[in-house]
Amino acid sequence: MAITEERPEILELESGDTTSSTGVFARPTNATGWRAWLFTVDHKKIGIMYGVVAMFWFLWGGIEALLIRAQLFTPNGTVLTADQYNQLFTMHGTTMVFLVIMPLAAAFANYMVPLQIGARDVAFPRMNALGLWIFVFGGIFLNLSWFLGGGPDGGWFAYAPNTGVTFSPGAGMDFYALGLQIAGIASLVGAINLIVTIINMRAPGMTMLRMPVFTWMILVVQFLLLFALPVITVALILLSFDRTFDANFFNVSMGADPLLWQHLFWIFGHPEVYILILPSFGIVSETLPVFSRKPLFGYSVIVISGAAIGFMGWGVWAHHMFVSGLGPVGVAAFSATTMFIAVPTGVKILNWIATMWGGNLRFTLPMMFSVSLVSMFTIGGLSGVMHAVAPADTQQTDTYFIVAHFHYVLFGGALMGLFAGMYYWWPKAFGYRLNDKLGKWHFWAVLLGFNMAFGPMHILGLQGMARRHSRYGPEDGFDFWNAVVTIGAFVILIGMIIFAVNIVRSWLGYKEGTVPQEPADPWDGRTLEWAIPSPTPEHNFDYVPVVTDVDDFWHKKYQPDANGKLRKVADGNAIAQKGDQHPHLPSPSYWPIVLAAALPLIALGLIYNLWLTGIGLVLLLGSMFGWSLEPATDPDAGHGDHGDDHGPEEDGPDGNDKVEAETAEEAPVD
Amino acid sequence: METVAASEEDTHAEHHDHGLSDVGYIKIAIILGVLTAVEVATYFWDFGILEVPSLLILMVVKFQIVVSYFMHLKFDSKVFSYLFVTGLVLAMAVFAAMGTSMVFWQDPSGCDASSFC
Amino acid sequence: MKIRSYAAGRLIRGTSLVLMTVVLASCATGRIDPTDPVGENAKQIDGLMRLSGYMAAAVGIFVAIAVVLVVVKFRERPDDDPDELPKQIHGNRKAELTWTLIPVVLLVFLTVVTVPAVFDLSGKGDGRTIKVEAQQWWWQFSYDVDEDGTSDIITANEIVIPVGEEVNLEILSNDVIHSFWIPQLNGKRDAVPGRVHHWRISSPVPGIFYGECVEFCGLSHADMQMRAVVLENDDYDAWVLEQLTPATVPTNDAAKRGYDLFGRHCVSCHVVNGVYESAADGNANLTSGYAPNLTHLMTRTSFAGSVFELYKDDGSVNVADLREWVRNAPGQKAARPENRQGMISFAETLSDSELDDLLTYLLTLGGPPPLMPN
Amino acid sequence: MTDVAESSTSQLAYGPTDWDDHHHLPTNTGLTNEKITMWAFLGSDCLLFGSLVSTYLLLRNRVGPSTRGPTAADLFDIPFTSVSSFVLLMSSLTMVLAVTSIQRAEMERCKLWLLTTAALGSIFIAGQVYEFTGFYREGLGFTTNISSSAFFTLTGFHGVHVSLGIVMLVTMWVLVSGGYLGPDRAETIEIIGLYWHFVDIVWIVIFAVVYLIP
Ligand code: HEA
Ligand code: HEA
Ligand code: HEC
Ligand code: CUA
Ligand SMILES: [Cu+2]
Repeated sequence: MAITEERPEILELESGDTTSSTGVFARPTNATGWRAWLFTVDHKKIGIMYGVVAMFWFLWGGIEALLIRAQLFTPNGTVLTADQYNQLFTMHGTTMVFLVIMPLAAAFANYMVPLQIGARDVAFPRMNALGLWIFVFGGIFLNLSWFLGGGPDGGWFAYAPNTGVTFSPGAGMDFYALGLQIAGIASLVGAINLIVTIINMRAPGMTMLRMPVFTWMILVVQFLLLFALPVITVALILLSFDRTFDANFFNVSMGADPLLWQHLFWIFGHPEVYILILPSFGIVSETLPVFSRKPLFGYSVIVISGAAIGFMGWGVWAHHMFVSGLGPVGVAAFSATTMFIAVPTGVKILNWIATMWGGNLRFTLPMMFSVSLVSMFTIGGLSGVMHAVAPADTQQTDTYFIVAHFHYVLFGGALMGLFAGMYYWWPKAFGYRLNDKLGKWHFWAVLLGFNMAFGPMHILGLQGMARRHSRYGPEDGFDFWNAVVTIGAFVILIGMIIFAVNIVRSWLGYKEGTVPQEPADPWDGRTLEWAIPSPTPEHNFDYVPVVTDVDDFWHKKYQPDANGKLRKVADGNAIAQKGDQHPHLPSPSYWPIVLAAALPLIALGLIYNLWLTGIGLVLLLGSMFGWSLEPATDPDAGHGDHGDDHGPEEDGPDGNDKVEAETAEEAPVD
Repeated sequence: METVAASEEDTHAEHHDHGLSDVGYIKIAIILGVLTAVEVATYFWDFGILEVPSLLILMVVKFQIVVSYFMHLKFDSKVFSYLFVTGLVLAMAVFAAMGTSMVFWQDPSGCDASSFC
Repeated sequence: MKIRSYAAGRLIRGTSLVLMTVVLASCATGRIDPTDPVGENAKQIDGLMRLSGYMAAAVGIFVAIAVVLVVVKFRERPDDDPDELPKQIHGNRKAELTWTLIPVVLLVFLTVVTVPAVFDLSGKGDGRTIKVEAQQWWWQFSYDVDEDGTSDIITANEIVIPVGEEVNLEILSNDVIHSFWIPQLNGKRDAVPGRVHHWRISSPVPGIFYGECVEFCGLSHADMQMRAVVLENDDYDAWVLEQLTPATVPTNDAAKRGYDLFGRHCVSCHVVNGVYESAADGNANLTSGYAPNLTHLMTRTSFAGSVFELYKDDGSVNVADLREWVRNAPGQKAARPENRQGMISFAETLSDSELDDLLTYLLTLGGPPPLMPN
Repeated sequence: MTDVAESSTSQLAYGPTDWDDHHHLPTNTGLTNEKITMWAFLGSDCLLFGSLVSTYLLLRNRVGPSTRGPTAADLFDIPFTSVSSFVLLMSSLTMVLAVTSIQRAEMERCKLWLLTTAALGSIFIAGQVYEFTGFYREGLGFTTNISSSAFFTLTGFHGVHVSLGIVMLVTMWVLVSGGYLGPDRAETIEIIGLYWHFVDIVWIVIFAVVYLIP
């Protein structure tokens, strides 16, 4: 990767430099206002946009959940018809998994990984923007179904043949199949980008085993995505081909075996649940040491167990199929493999507790959410082990016992961790803290509501209440706990509204000056992102940090004195970088958003009219060429264009802007 | 630079050994051609029980040759091997398990869907 | 120090209170109850579930105590010296090993008890074979009494079995995936189209046990229930005899009119053995090809996926619901008749008097049931 | 290394360093981002084709009550497919020659080999189109039965990969011809070569597993 001289902001074609790409279209200059967001290639802006969009979908997925709960508040509820109910739980699950937790994790990954490894951006900034916009359009596309004849109604795992045209004749399942396909492309693009970034763009001295645990977990997650997404891609293709082109993959009268879909879906689906949880595991592995003022207990063990969870997650998928007719050998095998996932996970839990043990625990908001992850996730994990006992699962599966399990791990685990991350990194991203008092109200309301909403589901499940049932009868004896659950859900709503209020109020206060500007290192942090000002300057680092240790920044602040006792030698805020250098940054680009817009067009065309697909394809190809022909911001970049199918990223003109400003020498890599 | 830069994982990166000479590649191609001819021969002559194993072995050998030589994996950085081989091995393991479970581990039923037995 | 133990005490008292409420409240149960196993298989499963539950609870309580302890004991105090760092511990190999090995041991134990149980619980029952066919959104049960390979008794939604016998189920589906579950008798088993799944149920005592479809199967998944009616051997034999008797043309006037109406409107889907058998082998009016066989309708206690009671508590026929069903089935239970999923509505087709006649005819179809829900 | 840490005063925890002034930042592995990207993508694609191949293998002989028509395997013309497989195999040779040429700055040769590779790829695709139309004429369309759906999907996906490769190769040819892509960019050709070889090895698997193994 070569480095450039000082360069003008807008680049024309390099005269005489035959190997840089041609500059047919001008790139937008440093735009302001909304343009600065739409065309940005800055990983921080992209991260924030991921977060904002994910929170929007969280609101929507939450409303869907509340409608479900309203229906189940009383026996024989009349709030929803069965049809509406089926669409709502399908879209609630799909939304929460694909449009909330995954992009929220992507938000943190995008924002924090480059900072944590001391890089100025990700490897391919334009690809990064592409991933965001594809995700945005994918989410919109999926939800368009509400306005075009009704949402998908096959459940989030969409078991064939119920999701075929015969049994689900509306367009809903088409939107599901194509929408997830689009969201999958977004994740794949992002995954490759982050993998390359983490493998290749760490600050000097930051070996793999000096990387922050959050970055590590994100790396594991990106590998899971890299390998899991193709499988659901194929599953969805088979489903789409069945629905759109009359193929026979799930046509039983032609001899299809419906278990094929289940295998393909869960081969993706189980790694997916670790995709959802590992980022949060990474986040609490950052916050717990900081707020315990102790290093992470067993850093390498936590890293290795994270990788082990990722790895073992590939061998357990059929635990979702214990009653599908796998046969006893398969059931026994998958039952055993599933149980042992508890080992690496348990190691993490106990190491976190050991981290806090003997510490000096500061119960800030990030800490409170982190501790609640440790305890709530454990409950969910343990019910997971109960499901893994296959014969017992024949009584549990498809009841609310399962619903309880996965909300404990998803909400109590993944979401709690992500909220910890929000409170933790908010000052870094925006320059001010969220109000502590409101935050505490948010926390307690959510914790209480969460346990009220999902705790009783264990009981309901054991009483035999089946999931995905749009009603239950008065004779079933489920009334009491269902009422509690619904009330709990609304308590969560109250908590979340407090959170929203907090955001708005703190922001207004910050603008007015009543909420103070936070320094670079408000929490006495340990990792590199705290060594730069808050909010993060556009170029991240003035000087690329040279790293010599795990938690390197902390070691800059605390050093052993003559007796070998650790002493604070410097104040983090004083030694942080000033953000006053102005290295060259990649210019924004129009193409990511344009290219992304082509995908929903193509998909809509597949449902309604192939002409639209044609237009979408033209737009796709056109923007690929536009992308490649765009002037590079770097003479070394631009390998020319070639429409290869994983995105035209090889020309990565932006890939090379790692260090430009202070360095003058041009040196080829090889 | 080398001292501070983190080139810890990979020490082979510097000497980009680009494999064979053109003649070497042509030889490889000839070998591949011959192997393919053997494969096709199984269609014309009966290899008995050896047929499937030999086809599989030939396939793996051809695969290996293309990957090692044409794709330089043998000479290139280990990072590439890790990336590719992880995907490959994962694919083989997972789909072998899926296939096994769908073909061999079924409940013994021994009758078709529409009759008592 | 005092404050701490006070807080801990409050916490412990609080949690035990909550736990007690939970335990008490979960004793209040409905008709479907996996925690009250009756059948042999269900009992074995229950044992495993309790075992794993206790283990989970033990681990959970251990973790909870550890968390509470840490949180209470090591929280920052106002008088803490901010420059005084707690002891910096980076890890401890022995500790790591301990909390790797203890879970391994626990899980090995769990595996060792689970795996044999899996094989134990799989496989056929040793009693008679009953074919279970699931379709949107009701169940069909067929009996091959003379063991000649064809069904002799076809009934809907209520599987009747003799007490003490472990009947062998062959579970099939005629459209999408459903799941057969009568929790007090055994765990569940999916009904997957194109596949035959073996399962078994048994009960040592007579009675009615409730079940439901627990794999999402489309619109009316919530309304696809079933019952297992377990009869003493004599009662069972009597039931079989009755079921084997075909229906006859009624003599009573109103019933005869109803019979004719039935022939006009209903036989495209429904079979009545001995009189209307045209729809017998699957029919094109329904995606699944099947509608309930009505020959002995009145010997059941419920209808339409066991969602509606066929008899009132006083033992009289629940005519109102049945009439409403025949008049406008999709209004009673979600269906997509336009897509050949579920029964069509006759609200436009049948007049009130015609409905009355039809009802009169339906009430002649066998009955009463050998066992009533209490 | 330790020098750096200690020489930086606490005022400048991460200040400018010697290192910053005189050297550019190499990638940690010494490898380019682009090449890692391609290999990661190929690793991912293994799972894609893994799913498709196993889907085909599981479905190829399944029959149900309304199965009609021949299976795909009934119609295979092995000699014909052998020839087209051979053509694709040899395109890997020409691809590798294109890479070595550009590494030696032999631009004319590189252009020639690029075009040859693209041409061989096109012959393969033409063969596939011919094969597909042949099947169709014998009554095996995409929707005919389960084995045909699985067969056409698998081979079709491979065909799409090959076609994309051809587009890339032709684009490279244009760029090399126009002088936009010189020997210093040899790696771009190499990366496209990786993709091309991958498509070839996928066919090696398909040819053996789908066509030859009975
Ligand atoms: C964040 C997501 C997430 C996570 C992390 C997990 C984690 C686990 N899950 Fe869960 N699971 C889901 C999300 C998740 N799951 C979802 C969404 C579904 C339902 C999908 C659907 O049907 O819609 C599901 C369903 C599901 C099933 C299928 C149930 C069914 O439908 O019948 C099973 C069965 O085995 C299972 C098991 C497990 C296990 C064993 C773990 C383990 O990884 C848990 C390990 C953790 C612990 C055990 C706690 C800490 C450990 C210790 C303190 C050590 C000591 C412990 C012991 C010795 C026991 N899960
Ligand atoms: C991460 C995933 C996630 C999350 C967070 C939730 C959250 C909730 N879920 Fe979840 N749920 C699933 C994943 C999730 N769910 C999945 C995968 C399924 C299976 C689907 C299927 O079967 O196909 C499911 C199914 C499911 C069911 C079972 C339906 C059925 O089987 O019939 C129920 C029933 O009660 C339920 C309830 C709830 C409730 C009450 C919440 C509440 O916690 C929601 C609370 C949230 C809000 C009330 C929103 C408030 C937000 C704001 C106010 C916005 C703030 C805005 C800013 C700050 C900008 N869910
Ligand atoms: C289009 C086909 C169709 C026609 C015509 C039809 N039915 Fe039905 N009927 C069904 C189906 C399907 C069910 C099962 C519905 C369910 O449980 O969801 C059913 C269920 C019933 C049941 C409940 C049976 C049980 O044991 O649960 C009765 C009674 C019944 N129908 C009566 C009638 C009468 C009387 C007529 C004519 C006036 C009629 N049906 C016409 C399809 C049909
Ligand atoms: Cu049948 Cu659910
Ligand atoms: Cu799982």
